[in-house]
Amino acid sequence: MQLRIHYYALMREQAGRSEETLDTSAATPADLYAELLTRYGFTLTREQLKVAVNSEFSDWSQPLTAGDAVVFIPPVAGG
Amino acid sequence: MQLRIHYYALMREQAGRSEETLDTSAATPADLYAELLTRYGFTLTREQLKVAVNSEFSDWSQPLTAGDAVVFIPPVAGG
Amino acid sequence: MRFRFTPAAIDTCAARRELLDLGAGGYVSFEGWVRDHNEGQEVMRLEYEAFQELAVKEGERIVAEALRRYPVKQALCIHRVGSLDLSAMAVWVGVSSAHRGEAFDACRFIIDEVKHRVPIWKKEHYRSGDSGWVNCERCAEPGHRHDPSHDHVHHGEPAVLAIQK
Amino acid sequence: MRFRFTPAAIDTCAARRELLDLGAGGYVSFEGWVRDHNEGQEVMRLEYEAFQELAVKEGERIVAEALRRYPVKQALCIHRVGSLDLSAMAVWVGVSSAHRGEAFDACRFIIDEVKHRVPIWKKEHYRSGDSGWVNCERCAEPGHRHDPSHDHVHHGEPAVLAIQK
Repeated sequence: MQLRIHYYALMREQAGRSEETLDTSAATPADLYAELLTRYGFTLTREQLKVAVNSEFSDWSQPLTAGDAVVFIPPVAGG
Repeated sequence: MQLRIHYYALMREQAGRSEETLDTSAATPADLYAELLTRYGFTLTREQLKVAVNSEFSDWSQPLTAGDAVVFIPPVAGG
Repeated sequence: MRFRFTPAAIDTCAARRELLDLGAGGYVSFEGWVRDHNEGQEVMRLEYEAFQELAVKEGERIVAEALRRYPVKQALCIHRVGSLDLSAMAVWVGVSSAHRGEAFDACRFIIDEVKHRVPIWKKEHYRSGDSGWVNCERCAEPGHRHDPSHDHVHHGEPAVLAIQK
Repeated sequence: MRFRFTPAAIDTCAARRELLDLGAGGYVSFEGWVRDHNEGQEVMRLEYEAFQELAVKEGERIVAEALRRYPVKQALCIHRVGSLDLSAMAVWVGVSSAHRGEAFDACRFIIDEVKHRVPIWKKEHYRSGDSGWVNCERCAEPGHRHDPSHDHVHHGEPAVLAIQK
């Protein structure tokens, strides 16, 4: 299954890219983060993040479907 | 003793003047207000007012001296 | 002078510049605007009148109190006098501080105290042709003590002291 | 749109005009300025980055919540993105309402929620040459639940998530 991933801020810097299209067997955002954590060595744990699927906040256990756009959201600091 | 009185807002309208110099035997602002209440028929009671002597808030029982400038202050409504 | 009067429109851009501070991360401002109604009457315009000598002293004391009470950087209040049309700005308060919480608290403190303590009066002119001097409801109650430290809060509309036909 | 981003300086005069309302007697605005220090480090400039698609939705939800919670007339929030120098305005919130209390409350609600819920990130560049992504202290604690309704308040300085040499 192909997913689209966008990276922002600290995660963008640690992944070394702002987006990518990934072939993966990850069934949920939780699975996907575990896979990417291994690949990029992110310093943030899943507990420090939120996740968005198709530009809406999502659960970590929501099933992913082909073509979904996923964003892992580090702690925010607007204002 | 001569005193200078300034009137503002509702009291200015009811007195029909914005200032006057008055010859009076009033020993305190309380005495002075009683005298002026009779003369001008002010609708505000002394309990609704504050008083200033020489541009500072004052007690109603503070002795007045010749040349003092007195202002009776109706309920305020800035802003 | 951290409290002053102006007979012309308040220049908020110039006033804001006086509060710039490299150590400030938050800035809160309040503007009082002339509203089109009060106590069920349609308002056409307002007149503000002040006992300026005492008002400036009392206003300065309020801003100084705010600077003592809250850890803010700068604070300033400017009040209009004269005739004001609908939507005109009657008063402006600005506060800058390192953190936003204190700026909100200090700004609110200043406008609350200015409305209750500074000798300024407001005459409303209504569509009906009547006019009236407005005042704080509780201040108008006979026996209400004009203690400068009283901290009552306005709920609802201010009362009208005397309606003139 | 009652929440939006801009890559250029925020035009507060134009934004304020959007909030004019003949029934409004009070207007409160908040500005977030780039401060010259954070956590004991001297800050030289900031970069803001946003996940704009989601941020605009979440920002709009926050302003809509403020309009439901508080009886205010109009509310608007504008946030900068890109590189900001010291004293630059990073965010602006404006609220108009009939009475001032609600305008203060709604303005504070909006900026508090925006800082905690909207996906915007801030990178500080220090005089030392280091840089760091800033975040809310409590949000950075492992196990802290990112419940959109949580209402914690910031005390003191925001923490730095990761310092880069």
